[in-house]
Amino acid sequence: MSGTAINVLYFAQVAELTGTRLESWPLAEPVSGAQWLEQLEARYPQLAPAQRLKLAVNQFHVKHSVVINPGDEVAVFEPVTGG
Amino acid sequence: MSGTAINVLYFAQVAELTGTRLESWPLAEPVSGAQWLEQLEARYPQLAPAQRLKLAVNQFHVKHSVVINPGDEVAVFEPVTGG
Amino acid sequence: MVIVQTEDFNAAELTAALRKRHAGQAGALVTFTGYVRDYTEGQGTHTLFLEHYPGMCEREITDICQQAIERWQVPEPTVVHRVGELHNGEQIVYVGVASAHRGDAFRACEFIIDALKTRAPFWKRETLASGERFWVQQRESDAEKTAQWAHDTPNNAKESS
Amino acid sequence: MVIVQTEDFNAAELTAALRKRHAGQAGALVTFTGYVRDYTEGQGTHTLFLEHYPGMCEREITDICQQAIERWQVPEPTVVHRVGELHNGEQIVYVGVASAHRGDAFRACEFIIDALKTRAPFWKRETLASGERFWVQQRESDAEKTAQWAHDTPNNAKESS
Repeated sequence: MSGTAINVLYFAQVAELTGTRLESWPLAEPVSGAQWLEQLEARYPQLAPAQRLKLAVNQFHVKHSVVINPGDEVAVFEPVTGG
Repeated sequence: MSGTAINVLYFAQVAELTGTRLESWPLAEPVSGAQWLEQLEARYPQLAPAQRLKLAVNQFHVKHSVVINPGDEVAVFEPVTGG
Repeated sequence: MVIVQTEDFNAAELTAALRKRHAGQAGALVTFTGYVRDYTEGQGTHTLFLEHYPGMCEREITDICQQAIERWQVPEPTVVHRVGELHNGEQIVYVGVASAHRGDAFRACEFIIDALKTRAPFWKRETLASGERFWVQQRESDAEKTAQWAHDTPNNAKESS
Repeated sequence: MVIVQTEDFNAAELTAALRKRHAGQAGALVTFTGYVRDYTEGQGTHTLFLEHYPGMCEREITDICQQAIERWQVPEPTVVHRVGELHNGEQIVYVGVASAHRGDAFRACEFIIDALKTRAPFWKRETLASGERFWVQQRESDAEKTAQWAHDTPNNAKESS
């Protein structure tokens, strides 16, 4: 994948707090998950502390040490509660 | 319970070997399970070695050290294979 | 509920009845169903005949269920066991356990079927396609499993909910 | 077989289909069914809304099933999970596992539901009779259970057949 942005998906409580479920997020250079969560919190202070949130990149669970690249699909959510 | 006999029930392979499923067995005095199994083998040599068989007295599994009393219902069988 | 019968059973109806008995209490339901299969590899089991000790059978299974109720947080389980002549692929036994805690439902259900296999007075006679008949022998692994339940402590048995 | 759907499911039909897929191989069949229950004691759950991440959900559950297949002697399991609005007492999830070895069927079935609860991207929102709404929090015990599966060795997990 490539591009100059990432697609960000918000779920459940996170989507309620951001008021959106999907947005394109400009990203020209790779960034770590932890760094990106800082940017997310700057944009949506109501998510603080954002470091508590879980990430999936391209539909796989990832740690915050992951590298997010332009073109990625990034999902943000609280711990899952299915079953 | 009382009496001068026990009711003996044979199941599955044991019943096939004895050729009967139920018989009244004269018993005037208490006897241990192990001793009674010796008597059983004397009567039905085809069951040898009878000490391998399992006993239930009055519908409860028992060890061969059990005391069998006149009036008891005694069942003789190989290890169970249900389920 | 413990039933020993010659007729086939409807697992869905048994499960629905179990749900109804424990409505609201139980978010988890675990069932075990056992079927006649090809016991003798390559020989093809033709028929299975299940003999039992009436009275003692029901008492032993009821006692096993009572032990499960005392050991885990489960309301009264349902156990149905068939006897008589059964054919390849037919259902033999059903164990249904409801619980508010899924771990308890899994543990109790497995305990019941393991205990049933070594304690309930049933005996299987197999008839092969060739006409050869024999009484099935108890598997050592079944006796070992039952013994293991006696040693399992809450820690290593994963009994937490 | 992994299905995520809004419609209710018929557990009996799912079990019958699973049997059909693995006919002859499997003498043991274990099912887990999860139901909506009163999560908040005394409050009475009015409705439950299940949100999910389409695509990732199916992939995660398929991956969980694949892990079960590699770890135990079980053919392909069946998992059905509902999403959308559900009411008290309704079915949420079904996990069905067949096996030639009942211990494997129990282990694989429990592993799948435990893993699903911590890995599959579903989120539950509860609405009480009072109208109060909140997102259900993941239970620590669920995370602990999943962690435990990673540590279980064949010995202490009772994996023998």
